[in-house]
Amino acid sequence: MINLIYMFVFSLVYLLLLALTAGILTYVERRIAGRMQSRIGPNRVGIQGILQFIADLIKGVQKEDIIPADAYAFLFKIAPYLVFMGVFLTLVPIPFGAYTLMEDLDVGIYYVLAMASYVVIGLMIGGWASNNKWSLLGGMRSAAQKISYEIPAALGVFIVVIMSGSMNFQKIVAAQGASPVDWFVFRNPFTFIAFNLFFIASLAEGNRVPFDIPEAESELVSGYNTEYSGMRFLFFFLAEWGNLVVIGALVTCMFFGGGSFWYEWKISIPAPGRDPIVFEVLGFLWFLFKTFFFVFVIIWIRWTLPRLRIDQLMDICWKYMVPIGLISSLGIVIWMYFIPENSTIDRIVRLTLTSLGAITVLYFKYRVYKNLKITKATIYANPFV
Amino acid sequence: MKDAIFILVAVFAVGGALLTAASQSIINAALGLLLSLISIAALYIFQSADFVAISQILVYVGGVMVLLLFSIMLSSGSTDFFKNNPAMKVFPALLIVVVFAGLAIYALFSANLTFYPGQYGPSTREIGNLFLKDYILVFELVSVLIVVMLVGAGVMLRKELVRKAVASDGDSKDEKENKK
Amino acid sequence: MNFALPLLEKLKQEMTSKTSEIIQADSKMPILKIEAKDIREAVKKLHDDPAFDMKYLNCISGLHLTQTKEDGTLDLLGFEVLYVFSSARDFSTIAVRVDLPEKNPAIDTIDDLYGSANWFEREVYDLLGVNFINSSDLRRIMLPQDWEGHPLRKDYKEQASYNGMPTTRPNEMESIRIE
Amino acid sequence: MITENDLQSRVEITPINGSEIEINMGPHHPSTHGVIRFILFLDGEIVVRAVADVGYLHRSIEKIAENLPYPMFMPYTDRVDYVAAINCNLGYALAVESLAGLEVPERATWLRMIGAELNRINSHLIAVGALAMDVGATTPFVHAIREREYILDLLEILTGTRMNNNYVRFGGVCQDVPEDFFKKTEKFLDHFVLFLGEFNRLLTTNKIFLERLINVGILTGDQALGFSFSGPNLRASGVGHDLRRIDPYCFYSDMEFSVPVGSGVKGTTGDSFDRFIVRIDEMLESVKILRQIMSKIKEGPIQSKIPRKIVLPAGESYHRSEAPRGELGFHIVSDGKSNMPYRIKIRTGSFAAMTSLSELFKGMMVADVVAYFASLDVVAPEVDR
Repeated sequence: MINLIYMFVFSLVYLLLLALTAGILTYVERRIAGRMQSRIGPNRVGIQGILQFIADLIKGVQKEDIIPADAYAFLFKIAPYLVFMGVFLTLVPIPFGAYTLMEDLDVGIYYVLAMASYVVIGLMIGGWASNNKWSLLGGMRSAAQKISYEIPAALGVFIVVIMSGSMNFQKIVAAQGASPVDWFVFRNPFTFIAFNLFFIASLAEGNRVPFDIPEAESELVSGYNTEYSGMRFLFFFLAEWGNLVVIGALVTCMFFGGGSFWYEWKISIPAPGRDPIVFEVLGFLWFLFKTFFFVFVIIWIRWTLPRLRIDQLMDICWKYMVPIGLISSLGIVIWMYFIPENSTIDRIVRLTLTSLGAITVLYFKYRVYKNLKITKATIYANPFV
Repeated sequence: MKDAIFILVAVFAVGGALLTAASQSIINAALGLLLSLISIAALYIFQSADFVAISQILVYVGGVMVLLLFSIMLSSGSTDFFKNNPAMKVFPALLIVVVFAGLAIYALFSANLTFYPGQYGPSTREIGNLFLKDYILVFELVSVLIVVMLVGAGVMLRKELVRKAVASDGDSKDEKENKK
Repeated sequence: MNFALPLLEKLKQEMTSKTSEIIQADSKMPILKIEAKDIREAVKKLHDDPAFDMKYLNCISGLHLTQTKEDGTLDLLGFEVLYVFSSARDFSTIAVRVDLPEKNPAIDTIDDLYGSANWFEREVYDLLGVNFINSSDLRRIMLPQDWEGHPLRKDYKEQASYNGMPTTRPNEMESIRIE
Repeated sequence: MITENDLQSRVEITPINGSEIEINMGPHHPSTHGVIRFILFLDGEIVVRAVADVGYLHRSIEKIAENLPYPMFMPYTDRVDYVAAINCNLGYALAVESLAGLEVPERATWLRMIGAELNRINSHLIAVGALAMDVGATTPFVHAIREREYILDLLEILTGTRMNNNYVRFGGVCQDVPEDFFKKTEKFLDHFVLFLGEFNRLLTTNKIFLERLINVGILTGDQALGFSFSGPNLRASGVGHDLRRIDPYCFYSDMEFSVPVGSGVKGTTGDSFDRFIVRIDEMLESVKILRQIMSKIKEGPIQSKIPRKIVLPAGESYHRSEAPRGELGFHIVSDGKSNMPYRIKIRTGSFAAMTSLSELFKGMMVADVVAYFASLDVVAPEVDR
């Protein structure tokens, strides 16, 4: 009984945290978008507009909850909750620290994939029950897209599972290390491919640009949430931004070493003689930093790229990502058979890949500065200028 | 407490199945099926079969149900929410119920079932071992079946496309050019 | 303006019926005035004859010909439809004018020759009520399908209400006017 | 009077067979840029048939013109194309002046050209920005709007208003400019060329953007001529039709500028990408023209003497000029007695561009419909007038 109450309280805290994070992310996204588009963004409510999301929440609650006359009311009502529930449930096995997690599921990644596929039903029901053709098209596009992109995502996950020998998140994190050389993303070429597959497929599953065709506002008005208003609409949005956190956290866990922040210290195996609580907190913060870095990357992509057409979207999935994923999942098996971990070749490959990554980042920085020089633009790194 | 949850889940599973069978509206029937499938996944967890439970959600909820809903929602009749089911016949239905109930009862009593009440342990590794050691042939046969299914679906779709292209030769050319 | 008088004269000579005449010859825009029954022949010649090569339809315009009598009433004289074509080669332009009677104004369509002619014709039909015979799709374009009358006619009287909605509204300034 | 029974309408709007979905894109839809409506019959995502419907913004400007003296109609021409108001003013003024034989002072003509070219850049910025937004990239649109803001500031100095300028008068312009206007314009042009390079790099090197536009909505030169296209849309199909060249007005015959023509840089000549790139090139040509004007403009009067009551000689004339959206023709008929026009018919580029839609939409996907329509740069009030 106590256990049950503990579970209940813990999930309530998680729920509130997720809602809060999603809310703040709406603000952050608008600030970043504003900076990218030479405007300011919300800066009126609270210090630098930080409380804007609360104002939006209050406004959303006050709005009339419109249910279209010919809609299937029951399904129309429950659809946003189904979607939000699906996104929230994906958070369950994600380890924000060695102990900061809801449930250390043995089938962690598998569970996350299952929940992601479950969200589709909510979107489809929402689109269909609105009795609006734009919504219906949006819902159907969403379903087609998500089902397709589950395969490359699963192939990316598959490679990680083979590398770490487990579907448990803690063990996946433990199989990596704190330094970039130990991360799965730079471990060998196939895991690097797996990272790209998974990240791109996650963008598609999260309906983010350039894969936001289910709610393409210039084509489908607003897609599956066209008819929603007020609080139900906010639930769709909370789910979308909550999904950002989930994507960031998954990528961090699976490819970027999770919360292991100290070299030779791995998240689930605290070294003896060190205060576990301090390390727990530091690891948690380090995890959050990485997560929000990827959230930032996703937002950045959203405000930069145009949107794909649906046949191009399917082409990318079935003609490129799935074959590449299949080949690399074969490749990883061969690699692991012939090149044992920590052998010389393995170390050389790791170091090369890591330095290639570093060079890419530096080159990118150089290009940014070059372009800034050409256009004589001024850069404000601080978004609160 | 656990018993209470178990009973709740079981009621949901049976209720969903009943809703599927008795509902006059096809969309409600599908939703009943959804409820039933999710509840059965929960029942698997009670049996400490987490891998099977997640597979149930991934395959049946995320795959089969989505396809089912897809076809229901895109077919024209589904806009009539409360349409009578004209295919409902009593005697065939009874026959099917009797046959399947007999099979289920037979399976229940002939199988050597072990219960793990309240005991939770990872089962993924065991399932993997079983698949790749004892039941490798069955496993491979199933994968061959799936490949055949995929190829068959592709061939059928291709036939349909070819038929369409022949029916409207001029139009399809324009379409292709525009798409390119 | 490069409205080409020589081309107009050439067209006039090549027409089978000799009733056509060039008006406004000394102005910046000479116009060939032809009869309604000759329009398809003329336009076909303009479109297909390589000497003209008028593949570009600039505009189809129309107007209601009237004359105000001394007592203020209108004398309705019929309709005019003006076609402006350009050559696809050197973009020299010519204008062709057709006069139509007041009762049942009708003219052959040219929308099988020019892709855009249909919309231009629909506009003339909608606003002036000129019928284009054999048109592929002659519907109203600007106004609702059940609108009565054609607004650019000089004798047009707006219908008092449309589908129960009054077409005029009371002048709100009148109510607060200080005498 | 013709009754509805006399009509031979062969286009059927309502009946559809079972597998088609009929959707209404518009009159209120994010991608129609105003109130234009397409009725699309979809087979899945592919358009089987399409009917374009206009008239939602019909204000009967042509009827209004018949009841106003010539000068009083000038503000209405602003509203024909609100994005490029001075071009419309200029077209109307030129038409009336050529009929009435009015003289225009040299400086006034230069000022008119400055206004027209600034407005052309303004209009093309909106066009390419909206095109980018309709294929899903929000940021380029906002950047384009930012640059347009500078132009609007310049236009404010020049004309006193930001939009709907009502700048041109018969025989001149309404006001002279302060001397620092030219310095500011020079400065803006220097900045604008750099900006255009950046904008171009953001879009034309973007694979997704290219994929969305290349080989979408291909119109050969003959087709474009048949649909009465004009302006950038016609030039993109490879026809070098520019009224500033073939039928020069103002001092355009003295200007050195090239007419950018679509050549299928990335795909086929006359696709949507050509329409995009022709507009970009044309902005650069406008910058060239503006620089030349700035070097040639001299002090002088800005308004010639015109009669108090303008009465045109009896007769009719069709005068055309090159507006940003193509040929802007004024068919003016005068009865030779009244100071009001007997009839004014305005021929606009957008109206002609609309004629191609029903034909071209066939076989496109919904996303292509949006991209193709945006690449035509149609402005709703110009279609309906």
